This record gives sequence, C-alpha cells and structure tokens, in this order.
Amino acid sequence: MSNEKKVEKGNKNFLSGLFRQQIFIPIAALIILAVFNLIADPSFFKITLGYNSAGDPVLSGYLMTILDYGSELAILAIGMTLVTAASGGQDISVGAAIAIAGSVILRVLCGTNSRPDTLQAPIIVAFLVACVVAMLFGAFNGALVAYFKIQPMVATLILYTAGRSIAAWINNNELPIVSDPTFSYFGGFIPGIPIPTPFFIAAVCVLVIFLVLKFTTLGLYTQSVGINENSSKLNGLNPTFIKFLTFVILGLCVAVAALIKVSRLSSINYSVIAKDIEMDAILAVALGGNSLSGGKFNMAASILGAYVIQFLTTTLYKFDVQSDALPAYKAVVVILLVVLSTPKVREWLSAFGKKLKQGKAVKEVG
Amino acid sequence: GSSDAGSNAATGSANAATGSANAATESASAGTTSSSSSGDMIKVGIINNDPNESGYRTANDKDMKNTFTEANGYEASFAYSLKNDEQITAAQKFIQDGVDYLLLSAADTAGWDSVLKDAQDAGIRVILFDRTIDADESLYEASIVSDMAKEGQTAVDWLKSQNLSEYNIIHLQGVMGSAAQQGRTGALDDAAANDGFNLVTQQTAEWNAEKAQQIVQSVIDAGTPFNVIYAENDDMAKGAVAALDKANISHGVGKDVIVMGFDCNKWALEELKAGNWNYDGQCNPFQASYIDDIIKKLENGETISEKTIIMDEKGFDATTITQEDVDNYGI
Amino acid sequence: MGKKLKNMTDTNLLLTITIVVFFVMYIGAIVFQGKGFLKPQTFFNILNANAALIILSCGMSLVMITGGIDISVGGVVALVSMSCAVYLDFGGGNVFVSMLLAVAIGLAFGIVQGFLVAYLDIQPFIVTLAGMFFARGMTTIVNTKPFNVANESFTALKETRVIVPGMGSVNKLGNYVNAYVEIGVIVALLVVILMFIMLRWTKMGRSFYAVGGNNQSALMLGINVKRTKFMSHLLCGLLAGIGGYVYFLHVGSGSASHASGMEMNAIASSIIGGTMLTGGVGNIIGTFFGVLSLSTIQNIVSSAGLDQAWWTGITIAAMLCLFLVVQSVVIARKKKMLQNK
Amino acid sequence: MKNIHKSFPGVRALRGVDFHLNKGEIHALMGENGAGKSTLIKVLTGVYSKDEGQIFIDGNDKAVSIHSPQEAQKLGISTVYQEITLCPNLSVAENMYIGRSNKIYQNWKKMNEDADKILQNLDIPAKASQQLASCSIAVQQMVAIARAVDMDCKVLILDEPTSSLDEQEVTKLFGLMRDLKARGVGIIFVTHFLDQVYEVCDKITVMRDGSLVGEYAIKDLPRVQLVSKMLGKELDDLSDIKGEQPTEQKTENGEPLFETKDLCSDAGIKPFDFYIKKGEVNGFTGLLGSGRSECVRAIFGADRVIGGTVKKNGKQVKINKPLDAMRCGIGYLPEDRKRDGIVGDLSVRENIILALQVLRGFFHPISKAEANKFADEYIKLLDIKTASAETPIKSLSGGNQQKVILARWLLTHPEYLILDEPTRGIDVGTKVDIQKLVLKLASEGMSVTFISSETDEMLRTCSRLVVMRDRKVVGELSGEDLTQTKIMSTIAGGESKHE
Ligand SMILES: Nc1ncnc2c1ncn2[C@@H]1O[C@H](COP(=O)(O)OP(=O)(O)OP(=O)(O)O)[C@@H](O)[C@H]1O
Ligand SMILES: Nc1ncnc2c1ncn2[C@@H]1O[C@H](COP(=O)(O)OP(=O)(O)OP(=O)(O)O)[C@@H](O)[C@H]1O
Ligand SMILES: [Mg+2]
Ligand SMILES: [Mg+2]
Repeated sequence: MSNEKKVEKGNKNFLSGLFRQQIFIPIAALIILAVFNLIADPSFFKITLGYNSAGDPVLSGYLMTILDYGSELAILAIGMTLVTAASGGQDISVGAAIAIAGSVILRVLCGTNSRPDTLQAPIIVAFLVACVVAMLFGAFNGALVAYFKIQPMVATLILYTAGRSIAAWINNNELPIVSDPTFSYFGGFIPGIPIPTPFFIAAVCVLVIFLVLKFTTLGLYTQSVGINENSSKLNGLNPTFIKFLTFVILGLCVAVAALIKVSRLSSINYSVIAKDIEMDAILAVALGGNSLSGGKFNMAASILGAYVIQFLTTTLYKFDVQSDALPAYKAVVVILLVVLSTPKVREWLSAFGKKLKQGKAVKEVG
Repeated sequence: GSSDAGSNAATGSANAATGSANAATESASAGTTSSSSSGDMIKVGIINNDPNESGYRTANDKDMKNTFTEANGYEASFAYSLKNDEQITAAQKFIQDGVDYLLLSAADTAGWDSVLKDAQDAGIRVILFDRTIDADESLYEASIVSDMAKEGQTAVDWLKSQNLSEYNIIHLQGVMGSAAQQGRTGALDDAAANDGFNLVTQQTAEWNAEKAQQIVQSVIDAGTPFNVIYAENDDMAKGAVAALDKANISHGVGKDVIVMGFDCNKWALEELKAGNWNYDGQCNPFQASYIDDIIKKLENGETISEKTIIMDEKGFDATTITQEDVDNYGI
Repeated sequence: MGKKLKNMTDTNLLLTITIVVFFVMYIGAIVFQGKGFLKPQTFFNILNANAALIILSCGMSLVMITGGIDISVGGVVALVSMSCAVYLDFGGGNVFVSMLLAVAIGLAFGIVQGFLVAYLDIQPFIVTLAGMFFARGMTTIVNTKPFNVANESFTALKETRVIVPGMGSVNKLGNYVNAYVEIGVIVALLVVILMFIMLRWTKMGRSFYAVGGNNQSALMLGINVKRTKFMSHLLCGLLAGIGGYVYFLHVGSGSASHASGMEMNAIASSIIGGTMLTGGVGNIIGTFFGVLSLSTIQNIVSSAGLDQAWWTGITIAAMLCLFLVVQSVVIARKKKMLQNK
Repeated sequence: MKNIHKSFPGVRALRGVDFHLNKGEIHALMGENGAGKSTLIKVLTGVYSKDEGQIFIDGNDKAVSIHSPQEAQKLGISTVYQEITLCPNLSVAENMYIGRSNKIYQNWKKMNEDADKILQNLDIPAKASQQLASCSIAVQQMVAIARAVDMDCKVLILDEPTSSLDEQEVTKLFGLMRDLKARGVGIIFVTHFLDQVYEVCDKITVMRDGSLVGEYAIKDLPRVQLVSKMLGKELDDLSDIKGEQPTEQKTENGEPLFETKDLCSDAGIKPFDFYIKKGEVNGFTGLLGSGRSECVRAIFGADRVIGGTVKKNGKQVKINKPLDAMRCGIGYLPEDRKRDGIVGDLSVRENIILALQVLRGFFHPISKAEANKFADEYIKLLDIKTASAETPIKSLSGGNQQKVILARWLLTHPEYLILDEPTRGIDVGTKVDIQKLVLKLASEGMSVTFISSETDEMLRTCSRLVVMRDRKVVGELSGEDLTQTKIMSTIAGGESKHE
C-alpha cells in the first residue's frame, strides 16, 4: 500500500508534471520555434543597441521585433481569454472595435481638422475617451450575449459587420494624421529607453491582469460561470453580469491595443487597421491550450500563445515567405503544434518523461 | 485594395499610348433609343469600392458625390463594397431597379461579363471608371482610368535618373493582381531585369501600412543593406518610413534611403516637400467630370469618340515640388 | 398559439421565425421600396448570386448541428475556383475534370479536418481556422493574379440559363425579358433537398443531432461519435468543394480575393436560419431561408440609396441585430412557457 | 468478467474485480459511493477501456473485446447509466431508437407508433414526438429504461435507475425486470436502496474500494451483514438514529427563524405559507412533481419570486436572488446535482469554497492556503473519496460529488440549510451519516429543511412535515401524526389540515 503511494508520488515528478501542465503547450511551441531558428540561422537571436533618428538608444533585432509587435495580440489575448472562459464563445469583432477606438483617439486628438499642427486634446484624454467608447461597444456585445443569450460569435458578428463603417463615420471618412512626436511614443520608443514601448504597455496589462486575478475572484467566477451557469447562479453568482463584465474588460483591452496600433503610424486606415487580428487573438487563446468552449483557463498560457504567433510570423518574414502565401505556412505550423499538444501525444511524452526520471532514480539507488 | 486606381495594365495602356485607336464608331451596345427615361432626372447607379480604404478612394468618392447631384440633374444611388461578388450583386440590383447608367469601379478585373450583358439586355449603359475590367469592350460605353504602367514607368525613370551607384530596393507591392499593382510592379521588374536593379525583397503588403512596416522591419533586422523603398502606395511608404525611423535609418533627400510612393495624398506631398520622402507618383481620382461629360453627350445622342480615356498624371520630386503642387495635386 | 409555441421543438420554432421574418421583410421591401423588388428576377438574382452560399451554408449547418464549426469554407471556395481556373486555362482542361478537381479539393479538406477534429480531438475552430489560412495561402501559391477563364465549353456552361416561365418582365427598351436562374441554383436546390432528406430521414442525419445535443450521451446510446463528427466535416468539405465550383461557375474567374469573408456569411446564414452554434438544433430549410434573408437585407440596403458608404455596414448590422434579438426573445418566451407548464 | 483493472490519473478505480452473471438472474452490485460500480459497468460496456482483464460472454472461452457502447449493444448488452444519458434535443421516440438499428432510413411514422405503444405499455406519461428536454427527470429516466428494456438483449444493466423514480414507478420497473428475468435475460442492478435489493435480486456482489468483496446468494446475506460488508465495518443499526432523535424539545420554544407568507415564484407553484424555527428539522413531502423543489427554490430566490414576503426573525427581508438568501444565512443543496450543483471542471477544493467565496465578495479572494485548509477539513469530515483536493469534481463518483456540495454549504455556516434530496445516489452508510449530521447540526442550532423521496428517511429526521399536492401546500403534520399512513392520506387529500 505504502509502496503504491510512493510510486504515485513518483509520477508527479517535475518533468512529467510539466508535460501534463497546460502551459507546456505554448512553452514547447516557443522552444521548437527557437530551436528551429537557432539551427537555421543563429543571427536570429542577435540584439543590437543602436540609436534612433532622435539620437536615443534603441535595441533592435528579431527578438525585439517579436516583443514589440506581439504586444497588441498579447493584450487582446487577455480579454479574449476571459470572454472565452465565461461565455464559451469568442468575440470576432475586436479588429473592428480597434478601428473604432483608434478612430476615436484620432478624432479627439485632431478635432475636425484632419491634420492639426497641435493636438486638440491631451493624449491621455483621447485615450480615456477611447476606453469609454470601446467599453461601451464591449458592453453592447456583452449585453447581446449575456442578456439576450445570443451566441458570442454571432452577437459579435454585428459589430464585426458595422465596426469599420462606424470608425469611418466617427471621422467623417477623413484620414487624420497626428504630427506630434509624443504620440508616436506609444507605438515606438520613449526617448532614452531602448525597449519598445508596446512591450511595456503589454507588460503593464499583464501585470494588471495578474494582480486582478490574484486579488479578486474574477478567475474563479468566470470559470465557474463558463462551466456551469445554473450551478453558479445557485451559488449566488450573477452569470449574466459576469459574462457582460468580461466583454467590457475585453473592450478595455481593445482600447489599449488601439492606442498602440494608431500610434505606430500616427494615423489610421479604417479598412485595414488590425485586420484579421481577431483570428490571431482566438488562436492565441487556443494555442495556450485553453478550451474554446469555455470553462477553465490559463492566462499565462494565452499570453505566451500570442507571442508564439508573433514569433512564427516574424520567423516566416525572416525567411522571406511571400506575405500573401504566409497563412499557408502558418497553418501548417499551427496544426503541427496543436497535434503535438493533443492528450494522446502528451500522454506519450509524459510517459517518456517518467521513464527518464525512473531511469535516473534507479541509477541513484544503484 | 487601396490606391489602386486600377486600370487594366496591358490593354489599357496600349490603347492609351495610341490615344485610343478605337475611334469607337458608336458601338452597337449604345442602345437603340438614346432618349433618356422620363426626361427630368437621369438615374445613375454607382458601384464603388469602400471609400475608407484609402485617401485616394475617399477623394474619388467625394468627387462622384459632388458631381452626381440633383442640382446637376442626377438621381444617384451608391453601393460600396471591396468584394467583387457583392459588387456584382449590387449591379444586378441596380439593373432590376432600372437605372439609366451603371457607373462601375470594379473590385476585381474578372467576372463581370454576364452582369454587363444583363445590363445591355435591359438597356442600361455602363461606364467604367478608375478600373477597367477584363470584359469585351462592346459591353460598356466608356472607361475612364489611370494608366498604371505609365505611372510605374515614370517612377522608375525618375529612379534611374538619380544615378545611384547601386540600387538595393525594397519593393512593397499592393494587393496582388490589382491593376495598380500589376502596372507599378511591371515597370520595376523590367528595370530589375535590364538595368541591374537589385530587389532586396519583393513582398506584397496589400496596401497595408502595418504589413509594410513589418516587412521592412524584418529586412532591417536581417541586416541586409538597402537604399531604396519603392512602395506602390503612400500608405505602405508611410509604414516603411515608420520602420526606418525606429531603426535610425535616415531617409529622404540626400539621406541614406530613397522613399517612393504613389497616389499623391496631401500628407504624402507634405512629407515630400519637407524632404523626408523623395518621390510620389500621381494617381488621379477625379474622374467624375469626364463621366458627366460622356453622359451628357450620350443623352444628346452624340457618339463617344474615345472609348478609353486616360487620366492625366504626373510624378513629383522632393527637390522640385512647390506648395502650389501640394495644394493642387494633394488629395 | 401559446400551446403551439410550447410544443414546437427549438428547431421548428427557429425555422418558423426565419421564414416569417423573411417574408415580412421581402413583402415590406416590395411595398415600401418597390423598384426592383417588384420584378421576380430580383428574387432569382438573389438565388443566382447566392447559390454557392446556400451550398456552403448547408455544409456549415451540418457541422454546426454536430456542435462544430468550419471556417475554412471561404478559403476552400477561393482555392477551388483558382485551381479550376488555372487548370481550365493553362491545362487546356476539360470541364468535367475540373468538376472532379473541385470535389477532390473539397473532400481533401473535409477528410483532413474531419480526422483532426474527430480522431485527434482537436477543437474544430482551430483546425478549420488553420484550414482557412492554408486554403488562402495555397490560393496565392497556385496563382496570384485574378483572371477570367476563356475555356469555351466552360463559358458555355456558365452562360447556360434556365428560363423560369411566366416570370419575366418588360425592360425599359420595351422588350420582354425572360426570368432565369443559373445552373448553380439548380445544384443548390438539389443540395438543399438532399441534405434535408439526409438530416431528417437517415440514421446518419439523426446521429448528427444526437452528437450535437450531447456527445457523451450519444456515445452511450451506441452512436459512433467520432465517425459522426468525421462525416459532418467530410460532408461540409465536400459541399465546400461543390459550392466552390458553383461560385466559380457564377463568376467565371479565379482570384485570391474570391469569397473573402464568405465563411462568416455562411455561419450567419445558418444561425439566422435557426441553427445553433452550440449544436443539436438546426434545419436545412431554415438555412436556405437564412441565406435568402441575409441577402435580402443586403439588397434592401444597397438600393435604399444611402448617401454615405458607412451606412451600408451599419444598416446591415442593425438589421442583423434586430433579427437576432427577435429570435432570442421568442426562444426566451418559449423557455418561460415551458417552465410555467 | 475476470480480473478487471482500471486506473484513472491518481485513482485506481478497479483492482482485479471478477464478476459473474447467469442467465435469468437479477444480480445486485453493491458498494459504497466510489466503490467502482459505475466504473465496472462502463468498462463492461466499452465506455472506458480496461487496463487489464477479460470479458467472456455466453460461456465462450474466447474473451470478447468491447471498445464502444455500440459494440456492447451488438453483443446484446443494453445499459441504463447512472446519470441520464439521453439527448435532450431529440424526441422521446428518437431517444429510444437511435443508435440501435443498422437501417439507413428512419421511418418516423413507424418509430413514433412503436414508441407510443411502449410508452403506453409502461404507463409513461410522455408522447413519442415530444422533445425529451420538456419531460421531467423521472420521465426521462423511464424513457431510458424503456429504451434499454425494449432492446432485444441478453444482459440488461441498470445503474441506479431508481434514484429519481417514485414508488409506483419503481414497482412498475420491478415488474418489468421480473418479466425479463423469466425470458432468460441476465440483469445487473445497482442501487443504494437495500429494500429494493431484497425485493427483486437473486444474488449480490459487493465491492469496496475498487476490489471485490464477494458474491453471495441473497438468502445467505442478511441486511446487516450486507451493510457491514459494504462498509468494511460494523454499522450501528439504523434504528439508533431514531433513538437519539433530539429534535422535539428544541422546536417547542421560540419564534420562527424564517417565515414566508403567500410566497410564489414564476415556476408555477401556488402561493404558500411556511415557517421554520431555530434548530428545527422539517421537510416537504408529496408525490413526484408536487412542487417540493419549487417551494424551496422560491425561498432561496432561485426562481423569480413574483409575490409574497419572507421574514427572518420577524423582520421582513428581501430575497430576490440566491445571493440575498445566502446573505440571510440560507444554504441550498439542489436536487439535480449534475445540472445545478457541481461545477464540473473545477477542482474539489474550488467547488467547496465557491459559496463562501461568493459571500465574501469579489475583492476578498480566499487564499490558497486557507482554501486548502477548508478543503482538507471537509474532505475529512465528510469522508469524501477523492484523489486530492485538486481533482476535478466531475471525476468523482456521484455520491462523493454530493458530499462536496454538502461541504460547500456547511462551509458557509448557514443558519438555515435546505437540503433537496441530499441522499439521492448515496450509499447506506453515508446516508445514515448524513442523517446524523443533519440532526447534529440541528442540535447545534441550525434549522434544516430536508426533502427526500424516501418517506422513512423523512420520518426519521424531521419533526414536522409539510405535505404538498399539485403544487399546493395541502397540510402539515407533526408529532403523533408523523406516520406513513397519515402522510399518504394527507397526500391523497383525506384530511387536509390547511390553516
Ligand atoms: N473519469 C474519471 N476520471 C477519474 N476518476 C474517476 C473517473 N470516473 C470515476 N473515477 C473514480 O473512480 C472511483 C469509482 O467511481 P464510480 O463512479 O465507479 O463509483 P460508484 O461505485 O459508481 O459510486 P456511486 O455509488 O457514488 O455512483 C471513484 O473514486 C471516482 O473518483
Ligand atoms: N404537471 C406537470 N407537467 C409538466 N411538468 C411538470 C408537472 N409537474 C411538475 N413538473 C416538472 O417536474 C419537475 C419536478 O417538479 P418538482 O421538482 O417540483 O417536484 P418535486 O415535488 O420536488 O419532486 P422531485 O424532487 O421528487 O422531483 C419540475 O421541473 C416541474 O417543472
Ligand atoms: Mg455510480
Ligand atoms: Mg424535487
């Protein structure tokens, strides 16, 4: 009896434990991509310190590019994970919502003049207004899903259809351009700091969400609602409100992502800004090993998933894959990663890990 | 698509060069009755691309709206889509609604034959603007387009005239297959083959500034040297420049990298004037007045002498551009 | 009325809503907008333009009924039309072989995706999202430029019109024009009928519902859940291939941008037609009317003479919203009634 | 079945179990919660693959391999699983026939007719064309049974089919079982009701902790021994509880703790009055579907309340949603544990702390250490069989899931605990434990409402019973009146003591 217990404890060794962990999937994906690049061309990992046009120090290299451009996706993945967990569906309107939020930012900054010499309002005000607007649209989606019980993908199809038109409407179809250099800090570099700002913004968002998950019960509530609505209700939760809330939070994420997006170019193009980003955001959640039908989630895994996607994209660009053929390669890699992470394959890996450990143990004893 | 004020590259330019050889003798398609329906208002159905796709398109749409007004004797309906099939559906609807003229800027060159035949059967006259399509000429009255190949050639000629010691070019293409992309790419490809231009990378950024930024970023990260950015529209040039700025690579007049764009957005011309960019090729979006003319002529029973009308277009150099140019040609 | 409402299955209730709303909408369009809606050809044009979408939506409904989703169908359409176009033009091909090619491509997607979903238990969203990426990417690898197909026998087939007797109208030149539908419409109607029969009267069809309702239970009721899921994806892929060819027949060209976003339209149509993304509920006739409703909305908007481009998107979305809210309210009412006996 | 082994991650559910079933016998499979009965059945029918062991059929020497329920059906094994496993979106008739025939076409007319015939024969109040979801749980259970019985089977397996049936239906079921037995069908019957075992079974196989204890003929194994075999220890006789019933004296004194007046919810019950005193155990009784659950749901605010008032200690309180009720110190253990109770993918620990967490509020999460402490405490207290507190609750056996839910509510230390069928699917030993627990809680001052379909269970624990019929409160019994016959006659409408 006691022997058995020991064996069972032995099973929980670190390696096989890791294999069974959800976060193993994105980590493994990162490692595979990194190893591939290392073999193909180690200069991929080179980071150089240079000076940008304003004379400020700047780090550059593929890794910095990944950290930089993966930011929006990581931020969206946060909100998307919560929405997925609580409602068991996905928001496909985030791209369109970014267009709206971005449009709002520019509208506030530029006023009616599409090329102002000075900003019409402080950037923080513009950002806050965008947050409010994005959260309102999030609330709209949330209301349809939570109160009208429309399936998330369909409910958000409405905003997906209308979003870019609304964005154009907000600026009366003008394409405003901000010339103030401070505005470009958010998507570029803050003078004196050699690391791209989007990465900092993403890091702050990640920090905030982890604090929120730690110091509130958001995680437990969303999972509980996502798994069993009836039972959550009988435990005093308000499933409707919690679902609604996750959409509003996603709205906030959208506003932050929009700030970075419009700041990158100091302007906006309604029809292509953040194009297809919703698919990547959902993919990030899935690559994190989260079930897209709701319930349990792992936030860290989702965020890593976002960087996996960017890692992949950057790698493909590096190898000069034609950008319109790029999705085909991406598809192949994604499928390989996902197949690798299926329970069957993971079980096999975990058995392998166990053997490794047992082999060691035998040696030690011997 | 985007600034691809597209015309069919091959046939369009051939016609244009000879000043439209087809002195189209009132094609059969012009219809037997030239009497307009019910006299007062001329009904036009306008199918355009979504105006928020680019500055070019916005200007184009505004121009159409300002021309086809009730004051000018028109009753206009608009349909917008970036998708060819939706455009076709809209065209079918206009045909059933019984408009007098169908004005069309097609998203795709292909796939229009049967709709236009339907229009012809229904006695509706079709005028193409901005982009030609791959269909029989008898199916439309006129086509008012830009000559993309010429735009490309002008730009490449300008680039040659810079007499750089070597040409390492990042080539950012528009949506593959659009007339604008084909025309503007064609000229550069020729130069690459004949004049020893080196294309460091040739990638489509699909008219999208964000994608352009990532592509250029990738080239910078790889450390491959380059000294020219040939972007097939202003948006992509802008994305490229954003990547350059981040990496402290100077660009513009007398700097490390030459930046070239197309469309002549006002903001782009301003960049030009400030010396941050080097060249911008014009793509003229103001076709409405030409269309208006043609419709008036048709209504009076006149014949159209030139079936294909090529828009007048220039290229601007940063060193010679004036504020006047910016005001006059910026869109 | 109330009692009737209660006794209806969700499937039939949603179907009824769709059909009623469609007719209300169409008649409303005739009354208030007149114009083209007065002519039967407008209706046939909706069919012509959406034959492919109808076929795709049928496939989509099948997958959705089993509780899955397939977002690769739009990409498959693009890939099919591009491949067939390339084959017909450069390969100097034979129309019949091009059809086989289309079916083969569709089947290949269906089989691979079905295998990954059913036997490796990967989430359908991910599998088919990758499928979409792959199909779109492959399309540009096959050929980047859009082009018209010149092949004569193909053009002849494409131009073939089936005259609908007695529905023609007089055009502005004073000629009588016959109303017509394209061959694709016939194919689409056949598919609708076949799939309807399959779902309603075959063992496989009923298994789709069972698996979508509760796959754990279905397993214990002795249904081969894996095979059922596999079959639904396979059929969806096959229909995407056929739909792709019908689309190709309608536009007569290959292009990488073909059918962009069509998967969303297919999903939206299925849902408007009363299929639930959560599985177990749905009906092919509903899907058929779902497609019609969606495109009628688009038609109404496009001939409403909106002066600003943004209104198009906003109006379509608003009508979609209204539709969904009505659906949801009726369902909620039914649930309530069930509760109260 | 020989030497069957099966492990789940962290649990060894079956360790070398042998099992024999003869033609034409009814064989009870007994054991406490989590003993591995359901797992054994699922291995036999191919839902789970076995790690080790062999299965033989018809006395053949060659072992058969069963990989899916479908194959099991083909071999003539038809099964009613513990949790109802039907498809709610299909019609009743379809649920009865799907997955059975190899015919490609489905003849609706014939199927509906056949199904209607069977439903009529078995007296099941449902129509063949009705959607299953619109039937009550009991009817669904009967449909599942009808399906299994209708199959031309050699072996029939019934895993706790009676847990949601009332006595009449149980009698009907037993009739059926005897018929089948006469036709030579072998029946495996799992239940926690000892009476039922002794009523119909020929043999008993007892399991404990995943291993076989033994196979006995029914006459060789008196009740008390059976129980001790199941539990692995001697059980103080059931009658003990009755003896130590401490409720009487407490209920006399004091004002009602909770009191409702004309309470009425949108679930369709008639307005009712109800009260409970501190430290009192009372219950609702009535036939299936008489509205017992709806009454307590209304008190807890689980259904939308549309009229009436609730008073706590004489002061009116507003209960519009469960959280209000929880704040007032009410706890509610729902009757449908799978649908309303467990949060399947969450761990046992999270399931235990859920209600307390909600009470503490959004910004005061229970720390991991504290949660572990709570979890360990209650796992021990209620003797919950689980691999660890981390295990997802859905992989626990039914009875243990129930205990987790009970733990959840005990953790909130309610003043008033409502238990709706807390002993459904619970083994004898635990049942007694729970009854004892209830009485203990009451003696410590907690008020408890105890609802059960087993009248004697209610009689043993409750000091006062509210009787319901047709969603109306029709009477109240206490003290001397608490007898089976009195209850029955009140339900039947003999003498209504309605105030
Ligand atoms: N899918 C599963 N994953 C992990 N463990 C499981 C799973 N199913 C059952 N178990 C475990 O196997 C053991 C036996 O469970 P089983 O359901 O067979 O018990 P049971 O005898 O039917 O109990 P009950 O009377 O409560 O229904 C339990 O400890 C349970 O936790
Ligand atoms: N006459 C009826 N027609 C349809 N549904 C009914 C009817 N009576 C009751 N029901 C449904 O049956 C279910 C059982 O009712 P309820 O829970 O009130 O019964 P109960 O007395 O608590 O019995 P139990 O708890 O033993 O099931 C409820 O969901 C109720 O809606
Ligand atoms: Mg069990
Ligand atoms: Mg009840």
